Amino acid sequence: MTTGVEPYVQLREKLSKRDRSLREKVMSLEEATKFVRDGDTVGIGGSTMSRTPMALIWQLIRDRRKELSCSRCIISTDGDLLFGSGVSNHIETSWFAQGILWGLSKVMRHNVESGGARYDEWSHMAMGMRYRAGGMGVPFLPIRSMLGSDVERIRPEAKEIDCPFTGERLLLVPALNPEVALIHVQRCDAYGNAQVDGLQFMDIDLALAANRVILTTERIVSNDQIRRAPDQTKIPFFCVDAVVEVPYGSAPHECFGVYEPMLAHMDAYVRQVNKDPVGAMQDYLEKYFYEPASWNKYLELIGMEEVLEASRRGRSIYND
Amino acid sequence: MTTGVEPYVQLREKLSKRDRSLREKVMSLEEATKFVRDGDTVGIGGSTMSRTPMALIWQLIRDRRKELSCSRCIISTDGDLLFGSGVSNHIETSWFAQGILWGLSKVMRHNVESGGARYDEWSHMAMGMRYRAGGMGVPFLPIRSMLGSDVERIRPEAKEIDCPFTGERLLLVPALNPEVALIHVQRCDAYGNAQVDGLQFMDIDLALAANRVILTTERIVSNDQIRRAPDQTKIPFFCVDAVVEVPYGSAPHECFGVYEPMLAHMDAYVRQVNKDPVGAMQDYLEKYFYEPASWNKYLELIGMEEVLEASRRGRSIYND
Amino acid sequence: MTDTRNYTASEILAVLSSRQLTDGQVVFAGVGIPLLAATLAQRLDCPGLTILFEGGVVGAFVEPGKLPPSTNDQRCTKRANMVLGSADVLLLLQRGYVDVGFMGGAQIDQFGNLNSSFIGDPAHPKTRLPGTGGGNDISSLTNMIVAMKHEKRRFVEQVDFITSPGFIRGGRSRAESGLPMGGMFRVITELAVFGFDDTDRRIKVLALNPGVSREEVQDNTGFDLTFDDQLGTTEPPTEKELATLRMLDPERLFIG
Amino acid sequence: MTDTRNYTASEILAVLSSRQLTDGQVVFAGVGIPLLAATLAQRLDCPGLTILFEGGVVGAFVEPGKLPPSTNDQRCTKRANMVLGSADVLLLLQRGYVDVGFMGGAQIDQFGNLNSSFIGDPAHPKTRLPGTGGGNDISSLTNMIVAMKHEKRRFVEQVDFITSPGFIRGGRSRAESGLPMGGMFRVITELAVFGFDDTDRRIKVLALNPGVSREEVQDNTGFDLTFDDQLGTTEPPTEKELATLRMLDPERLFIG
Repeated sequence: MTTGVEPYVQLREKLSKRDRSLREKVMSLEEATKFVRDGDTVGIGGSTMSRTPMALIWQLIRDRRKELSCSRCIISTDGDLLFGSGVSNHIETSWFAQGILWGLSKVMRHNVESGGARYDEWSHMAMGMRYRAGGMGVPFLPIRSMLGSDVERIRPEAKEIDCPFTGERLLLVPALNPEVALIHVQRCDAYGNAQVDGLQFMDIDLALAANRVILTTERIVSNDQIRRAPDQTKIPFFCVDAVVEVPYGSAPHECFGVYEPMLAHMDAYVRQVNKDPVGAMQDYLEKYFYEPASWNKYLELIGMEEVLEASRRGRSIYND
Repeated sequence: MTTGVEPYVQLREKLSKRDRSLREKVMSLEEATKFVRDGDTVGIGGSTMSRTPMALIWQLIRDRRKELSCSRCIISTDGDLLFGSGVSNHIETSWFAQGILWGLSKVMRHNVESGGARYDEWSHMAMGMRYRAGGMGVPFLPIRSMLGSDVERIRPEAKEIDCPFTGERLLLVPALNPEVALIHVQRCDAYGNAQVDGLQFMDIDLALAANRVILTTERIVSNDQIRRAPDQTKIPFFCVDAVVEVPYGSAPHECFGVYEPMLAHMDAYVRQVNKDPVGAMQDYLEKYFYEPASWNKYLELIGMEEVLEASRRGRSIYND
Repeated sequence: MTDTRNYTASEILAVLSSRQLTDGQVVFAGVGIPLLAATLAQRLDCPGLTILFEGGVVGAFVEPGKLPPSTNDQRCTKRANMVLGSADVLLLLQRGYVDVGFMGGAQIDQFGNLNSSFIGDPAHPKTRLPGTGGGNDISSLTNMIVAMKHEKRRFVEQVDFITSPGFIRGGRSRAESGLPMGGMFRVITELAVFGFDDTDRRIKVLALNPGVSREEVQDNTGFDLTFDDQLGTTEPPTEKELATLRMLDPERLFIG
Repeated sequence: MTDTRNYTASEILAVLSSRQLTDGQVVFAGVGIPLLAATLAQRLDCPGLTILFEGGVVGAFVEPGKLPPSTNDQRCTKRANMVLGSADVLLLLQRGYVDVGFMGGAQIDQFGNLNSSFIGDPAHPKTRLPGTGGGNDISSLTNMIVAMKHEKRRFVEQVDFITSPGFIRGGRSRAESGLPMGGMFRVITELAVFGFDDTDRRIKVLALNPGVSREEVQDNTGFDLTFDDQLGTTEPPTEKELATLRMLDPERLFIG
């Protein structure tokens, strides 16, 4: 039985070894990324250009972490950066480009077509059901898509069955329990109780599924504040291993209600790397990732003008 | 293959025949319960004494509807009333009593032990996964409880399998797609976009699973108000077939943030029916269900004092 | 009415696509032309159109001039009725709440299968395309409208890779693959409007766009086309349609 | 300290149960004595105890004098960290986030199986009991503490019906039934504290409550009891424990 599904007893044992007690776990980016080891499977929160845990990816690239096998529902320039920096050589997702505004990602194409990296394609719902199965502690969930397509054909990891109740054809998609999840939220407390506004994507299932969770947050609030709006808490503290306060932690991507994508920076990035997905990517990483002394210095390179304009647009979602 | 699981094509056909367009669907209780037919399977929202769709049950009893097969995650005095009135002769749930404060329900015991009615027992999580499967449009979901117990033994409707990925023993619980769901919420708009505060129970899955949904609501608000807090919308309008504004629509049970259970009434009810689950139940139904000219007259019988006190306690959940 | 071609290919694509929608429908729209066309329909004849987006949005009204760069951006939630998880919005398709899926296409074949994954052999592709996103799910689970550019290399007899299933190999092969519901309903290009035969499930031209000949459509198609017995001609975009469309996309992000 | 029996059976049950909890644990508590005992622990030595309730609550701090009449009432959410669906809070158990489940019991047997469904033959029961609620799920998926009244008819060799599995038929039968994790950890009664043998999984007395003899426990039990080699005696409830408990339940709703 060749399968990537982690046996239940092993999953439970890993979880029982985690310190799930109510304790403060605020730390720096540098400390937080120590929870990621070379070769780990890593689940990335958000989707496309939204609530991407960019600060954590930035730090992992600076750490020169290696051979991460990443997954995300839809991956954008974060996928480019993970491949281009050599941090990851394998990504499971449903869609991989920089964004529809820019067509194909030459970085993805270069890395995949050269055989240097693997992009395993699943349908979007299949990715969701894989995280959900992982979060539920079951080895699979049944779905009714992918059937009959070549997406199914190239994914022998999924299994067709005839339903024991109805005889209908179903596809069982295997649970995905990443070793680590990287998630960016609008606010959480020092324990890791996280509140997410607006689009949730697959972050709740991902947080429950992962064997370790690193959160970055626009701001750390008191536990009292969390308790005043428990409906809005989406990730409970006992899923969380590290909390880092990183304002603009998704830049140049979006964080719902706080800032929209920083499209001038994105445009310039795409123009640069799509011309030369190796050399120009290295130049980009050098300038924006390796050289800045801190995340705030990186934001400074994106520029005050763009950060403020993105914030103005971000907040406007709440305007009438 | 003896199974209660509805074939997918049939489920889809029923749904395609529903008018799912954006349209106002506000009506009276009398009109709304016309969506329930004798013999229907009926899913009941809320849990125990919370957000019970009591006004709809009250109306169904007045309508003298027959042979309803009901399901709820946990059922309380609403189960008594459904059995005692003869409206239902079959309930699927995980727990059936009046409430832990009062011990066993003599009404349930009388009806079940005499063979007049059936109580099919599932675990709480199994009920949840059955509604969830129904809401997802899949015929089953896998769980890891009930295994090895007599609860499993008396439920041949569920099927054990060896996981095709891990070889582990799993229980597949069959989807539950009730013909009608009865759900009470704090607020919704005239289209049926419903916002639920606090405990959700299994109402979201139930609403998605059912072939028709009748909503009662403490108040009908504008669609603009819904759109200002789309995070709080839990049931989308296209799941909903009828909307009825019924203040105190869960009385004498609780509605989160609006009123707590009306325990003096509940106490008196339990004392009365547990002495004589047939005659005294008929007396109770006569006085509180058949005779009052309207729901507001029923509330009048519960009494202003108790309604106001329950409201004071209900609102206090938001006090610091 | 206008009878000179005072519109771009993307504009007629958006306008004709929007006309395929009916007031009161629940439509699952992809980014780009589909999002724009659904929003156009909402502003014109379909005020009660409910638009769903993959990011987890039910019932959005996108603001003019603030078109989202993807269906996962906050702009998709403007004046939405409901925001939910991305897997959950896709499950609404599976349960059957959605009337129509509405997507763009990179490559299509005679049975309406779409490829957005690979050009060439998937094991050693000439070009690795972005992939399915929700496309496979949408096209597996509901009736589809596809809006796409008409080029010979995009309209092929058989796609290199079935990313989003149409009628697979035609006939009953879709249902036999485990997809009993949905299927291709319409394909809209700047040249013509296509439907599918009820029996063999092959694509056929239902109507030619204004000023377009049978030959022009055939010349831009990589296989022999069937033309419907009642072949019609589409009405050109009206001034009102074009004006509304341009008001929605003043930066011409998607209308080129 | 107190050495006269200035407490009720329910009070010593609540106090001894609360002592089984450890600060920092995540505990899934049933209504009644478990809820009360977990809240007591939180107010005494376990301020960092996280209490989950079946209604869909994570990390509640129940208010003194406002004990909820079920775990599905709004009072359970007072000062909670998170409110979620009832199925979802149970799934946290399945995934493994919960350290300990904590329930009452109506009838228990030598292998820690609990019955809350039927007295007599399930097909024609003498008494139809309320049923499992979340009990089956909790006891299937985590380590259990059970607090219950000690009566001969409640402590039986074999329950009429296994509602919530303990060690099933002992030995490895629990894991072989598909339940590899969890199992009975402690049973607390007003007479004694029980554990389970690591091998045969049979119940055994770990400690007698103050003033209780071996004979008294045996006389109230429907099968032959094993007493641990290091049989201890529990410390009686302290004034502080009793005072806090009574402050939490001033109407004596659950402490009788």
